[in-house]
Amino acid sequence: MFDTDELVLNMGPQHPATHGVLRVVLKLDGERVVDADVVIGYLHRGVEKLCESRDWTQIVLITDRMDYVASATNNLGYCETVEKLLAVEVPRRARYVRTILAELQRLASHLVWLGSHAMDIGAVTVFLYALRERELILDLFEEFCGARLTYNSMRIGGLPLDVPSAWDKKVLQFCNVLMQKLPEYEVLLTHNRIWLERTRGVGVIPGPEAIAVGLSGPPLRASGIPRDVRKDEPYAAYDEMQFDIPLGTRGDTYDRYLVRLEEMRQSVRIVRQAMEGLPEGPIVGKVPRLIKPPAGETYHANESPKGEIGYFIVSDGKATSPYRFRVRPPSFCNLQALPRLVRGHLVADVIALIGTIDIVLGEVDR
Amino acid sequence: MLDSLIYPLVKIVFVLTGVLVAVMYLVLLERKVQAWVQVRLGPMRVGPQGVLQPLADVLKLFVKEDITPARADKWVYTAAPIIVLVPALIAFAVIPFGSNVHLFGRTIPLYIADINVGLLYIVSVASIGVYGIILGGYSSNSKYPLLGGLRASAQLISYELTVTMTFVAVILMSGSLSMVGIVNAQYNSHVWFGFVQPLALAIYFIGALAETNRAPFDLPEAEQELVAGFHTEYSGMRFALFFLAEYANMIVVSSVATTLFLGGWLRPFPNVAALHLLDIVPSWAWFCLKTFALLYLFLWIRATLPRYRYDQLMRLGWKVLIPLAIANIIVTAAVKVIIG
Amino acid sequence: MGESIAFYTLAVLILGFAILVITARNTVHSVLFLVVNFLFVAALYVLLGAQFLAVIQVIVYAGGIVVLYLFVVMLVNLKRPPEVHQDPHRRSRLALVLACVLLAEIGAIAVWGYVRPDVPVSPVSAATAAQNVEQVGWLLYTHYLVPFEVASILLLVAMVGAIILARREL
Amino acid sequence: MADQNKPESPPPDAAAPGGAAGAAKVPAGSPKPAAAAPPLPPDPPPPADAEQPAFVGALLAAFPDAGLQLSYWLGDWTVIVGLDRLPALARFLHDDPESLFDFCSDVTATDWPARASLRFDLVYCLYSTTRRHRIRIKVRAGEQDGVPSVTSVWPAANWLEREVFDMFGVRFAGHPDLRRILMPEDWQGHPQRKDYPLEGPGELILESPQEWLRLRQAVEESEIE
Repeated sequence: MFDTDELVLNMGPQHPATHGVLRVVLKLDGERVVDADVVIGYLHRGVEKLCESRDWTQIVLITDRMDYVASATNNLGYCETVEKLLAVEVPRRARYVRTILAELQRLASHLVWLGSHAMDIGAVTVFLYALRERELILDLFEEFCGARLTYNSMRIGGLPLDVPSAWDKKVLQFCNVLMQKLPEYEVLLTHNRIWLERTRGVGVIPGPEAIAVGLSGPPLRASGIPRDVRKDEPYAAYDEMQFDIPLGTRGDTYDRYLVRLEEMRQSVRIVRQAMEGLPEGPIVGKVPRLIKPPAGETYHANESPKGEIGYFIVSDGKATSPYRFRVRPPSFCNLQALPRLVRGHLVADVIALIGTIDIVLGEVDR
Repeated sequence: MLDSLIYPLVKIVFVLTGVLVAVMYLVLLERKVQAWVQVRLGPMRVGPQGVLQPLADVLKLFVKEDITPARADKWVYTAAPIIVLVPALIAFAVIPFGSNVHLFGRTIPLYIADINVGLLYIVSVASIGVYGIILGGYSSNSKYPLLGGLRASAQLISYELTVTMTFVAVILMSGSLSMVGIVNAQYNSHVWFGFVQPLALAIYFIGALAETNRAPFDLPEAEQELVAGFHTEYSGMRFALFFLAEYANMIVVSSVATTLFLGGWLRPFPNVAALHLLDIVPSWAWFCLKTFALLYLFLWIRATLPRYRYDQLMRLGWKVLIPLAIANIIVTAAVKVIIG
Repeated sequence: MGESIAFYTLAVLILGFAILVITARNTVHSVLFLVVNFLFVAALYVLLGAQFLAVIQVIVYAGGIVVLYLFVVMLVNLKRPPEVHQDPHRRSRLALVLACVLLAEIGAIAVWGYVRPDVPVSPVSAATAAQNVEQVGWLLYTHYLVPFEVASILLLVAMVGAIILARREL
Repeated sequence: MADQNKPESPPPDAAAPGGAAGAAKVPAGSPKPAAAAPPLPPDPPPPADAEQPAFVGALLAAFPDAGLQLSYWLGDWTVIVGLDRLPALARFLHDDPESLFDFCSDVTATDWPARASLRFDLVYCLYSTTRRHRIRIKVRAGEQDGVPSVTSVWPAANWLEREVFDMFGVRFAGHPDLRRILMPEDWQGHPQRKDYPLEGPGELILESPQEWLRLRQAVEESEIE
C-alpha cells in the first residue's frame, strides 16, 4: 500500500557518538537499520609503513599512538614481540611492573569505555565519575614515567625506569578507592530499568558466531567463550597471577557491560597481587646495545583492554628497523562485527553498539 | 479603559519579563545542578559563582551568525522557532501565580486572565507548539533534523494525550476548568489534589518530561544519536528561541503541575488555622517554591537517568501510562459518584 | 460595531487562508495555512462566545489532526513526483462537478433558511459563556447522543481500517 | 615433516637473489626500490627435536602430496603452501577435530619485491579457541594472482583481506566486498609495498586544486538532485 523508501543516513565522521572519526552509513527503514556500512580510515597515519623506517627502539613510541587510551598495553605487546625475536630474557621484576602497568591501563581504558558508553546511552553523570577515577590512574602513570597519555613506558628487554619510591602504596591506595567507586557506577546503571531496557537483548551475538566474525576481548567473553590471552598464552607475569575470567551468557550489550565491570575488579585483584609480590632485581634484561634481531618473523599476541592485540614482525636480520611491522588491531577486528550487530535494531541502538564494541579510532585506522 | 487595557498590559509585561529572566536562570541552574551532581563546579567565570553567565550566553547568541542552510525552506525555517516559543509564553496567561494582592488600595489578582476553560486553553496552546518542532526539523533540509522532527511529533502527540488524561481526573475532582477555580477547589476540599491523585500526578510528571523533551525522554534532540535533533541546523538567535522555548515549557508544565496538584499558591495545610504563621510567606512565593521544586526534579532526573529508546518510549506511553490514566479517571469518577 | 469589524476581518482571513491552502505549491505550506485557517476559525468561535468549542477546535484540529497530516506529508513529500494521469483535465472536471454540487447544496440551505426563518437558533451558540462546557456536554449526551455514538463508531472503524492497511502482515 | 625441503613448484625460495629482481616491478614511477634487495624470509625448517603437536601430524597426514613446507621458529609453527591448495587447507584447518582453528587472528602480507614473480607473502595467523594452539599459513602470491579468499571459512578475514588489498594490491578472488578500507576510494597505489615512497605519492592525487574543486562541485550537485 505505502511503499516506503529507505533513508540513507550518514553517521559521522563528525558525530558526537562515533568516538572519533568513524563513519557509519546506515540504511534505514523508518528508524530501523536495514544495513550498515562502516567507513574507516579517516585517522590513517600509516603507522605500519612508518615503523618500517624507524629503528626498533623508536617504534615503542609510535605504538603509543595507536590505542591512545591504552598505550601501555601497546608498548607491552611490541616489546615482548621484539624480545621474542631477540630471545631476550626479561627480569622478573620488570615483568611484574609490566603486569601492573598493563592492568592499570586496562582499568583506565575500561573506565573511559564505561563513561563514554554510558554517556552515549544518556547517562552523562557516569562519564564524569569514571573519568574522575581514570584521572587517578593517569597520575600514577605520570609519576612512573612522566607522561599522562602516551607513556612510552616500556623498553625492549625491560623498563626505562624503576618504580618511584612509595609508588606501590599509592597504587594500592588507588585500588581501594576504585573498589569503593565501582559500586557507585553500578548503582547508577546495573539495576537501572532504563539501562536494562537499553542494553538487554541489544546486539546479541552467540559464541560461535562471535568467534567467526573475529571478535576478541570482552565482547567475545560476553558471548560465553572463555578466551583470554592472559590465561591461554600467558605473557608478562600473568602466569603467576590468580584471576578469573568473567564470562557472559547471552552475548548482548548488557553482558558486555557486566563482563567489563567484573574485569575491572579482576584487574584490581591482579594489580594488588603483583604490587604486593613485587620481586627485587634488575629491570632490564641483557639486551644488545644495537638491537638487530636475527632474520625471521613472529606473531605475538597480548590481551589489550579491547581484545587480542597481536604484533607480526618480520626482521631481515640486517636493518636496524623491522622489515615488516604489522599490528593486529583488536578495535579494527571487533568493529568488523558492527554491521552484523546493528542490523534490525534502531538508530539509538547503533550508538549503544558502537559504544559496546569499545573502539579507539587511532587503532582502527592506525 | 484602565481595567481592561492598561492593567492587563502591565501584567503581561511583568509576567513576560519574569518568565524570560526565570528561563535564563533556569539554564544556569541546570548547568550548576548538573555540575554539582557530577562533582564539577559548573560556570564560574562570568560574575561571582558564574551568576552572570546567562547574560553572557544571551549576548553570545545575539551576536552569533545566523545561518540558514542552503535549500532550506526559508519561511518555515524562520517561523519554526517562533511557533515554538510563542505558545510557550502565552500559556502563562492563565496561570495564577498567587492570590490577590492589595496594592495602592486596589485588589489586583495575580494572573493575567482567568478564563473558564483555562486548562483546555493550556492544552490547546501546547498542541500548537508541536508545529514548531516538526517544521524546524522539516525545513532544515537535513536528515538528522528530519528524524528528530518525526520523533518529536510522534512523541509529543502521544504524551499530550497522556497528560490531558490526567487533567480529566483533576477536572472531575474540582468541577472546574478554570485554573483559579481548581486552586479554590483544592482550598475548599482541604487537600492538595496531588495527595488524592498521586497516580495522576506521577503520570502527569512523566508525561511532562516527555512533552518538554527532557531526559530521559529527550529523544528528539538526543545529542548522541541525532546530533541535536530538530535544531541541529539552527544557530544564533533562532537557536536561542528554541532553547528559550524548551525551558519556558519546563516552567509552564511545572506551574501547571503546581496549580493542579500542589495547591497552586496555597500554603501547606491551607485550612489549618494553627499554621497561620506560614501566611507570612506571600502566596506567590509558595507558588514559586513549589514550581522550583518541580523544576529541580527535572534537572535531577536529567543528571541521573540514561535515555529511553524511541520504541520503548512509545510503549511506555501507549501501553502503560495511557491505560493507567484511563483507569485513574474511571476510579476517580466512580468514587465521586459513590461519595456523592 | 466592534464585533462586526472583528467578524469580517476574521471572515476575510479565514477565506484568504483557505484559498492559500489550495493554491500553495508546497504541500507543507498548504498544511500550515490550514492550521492558521483553523486558528482563525477558533477565533470566530470565541467571538460567538463558544470558548469551549474554540479550544477544542485548536486541540483537535490544529493540534491533533493536522499534525498527523504534516507527519504524512513530510514522509511522502520528499519522494517521487505525482504520477500524471492520461487525461490531465480529469481532475479539474471532477472538481468542477463537485464544486457545483456543493454550491447547490449551500444555496439550497440558504434559500431554505430564508423560506423558514423561524428555525430555532442552535442551542450551543445560545449558551452563555459561563456554562458552555456543561451545555455542550449535556447536549451531546442527551439530544445528540445517537449521532455522537455513531460518529465515534465511525472513527473507530476508520482507525481499525488504517491499522490493517498499514500493517499488511497482520 | 619429512618432505618440507622439496623444491616444489610454487615457492621458488632461492629464486631471484639481488640485482635481477630490482627491475622487475615498476609501478607508478616511484623511486628507490629496496636497493640491496633484502634477503628472503628464512622460514627455518623444524629442528629434529621439535616436539610436533598433534595438529601438525594431522595436517601432514591429510595433505601428503601437497608440497606443504613446514617451518618452526620461536615456538611458532608455520605451514607454507601453494596458492591452489589454500582453500582446501583453510577448510581442513578449520574443521579438522585435531586442529579446529576457528579464530582467524590476522591476515596480512609482506612484500618481497626481490622475488619478482611471487612478491607477496600472505600470512594467516590462526588460533583455536578450543584447542588453544596457533598456526600460521603462509602463501606466496604474485601481483596478478587472484588469491582465493578465506572469508567463507573465517568471516573475520573480510576486513583483514580488504586491508591487504588496500595496502598491497593483492587481489582476493571470491571476496564479497573487495574495496579499499583505510585509504580513500580513489587512492592510487598501494602504500605498504616496499616501492611505495614513505612520504606518499606527493601531488599524484591532487594535481590541481582547481580540478579538485570542480570535481567536488559536480559531485555535490549530482547528490542534491
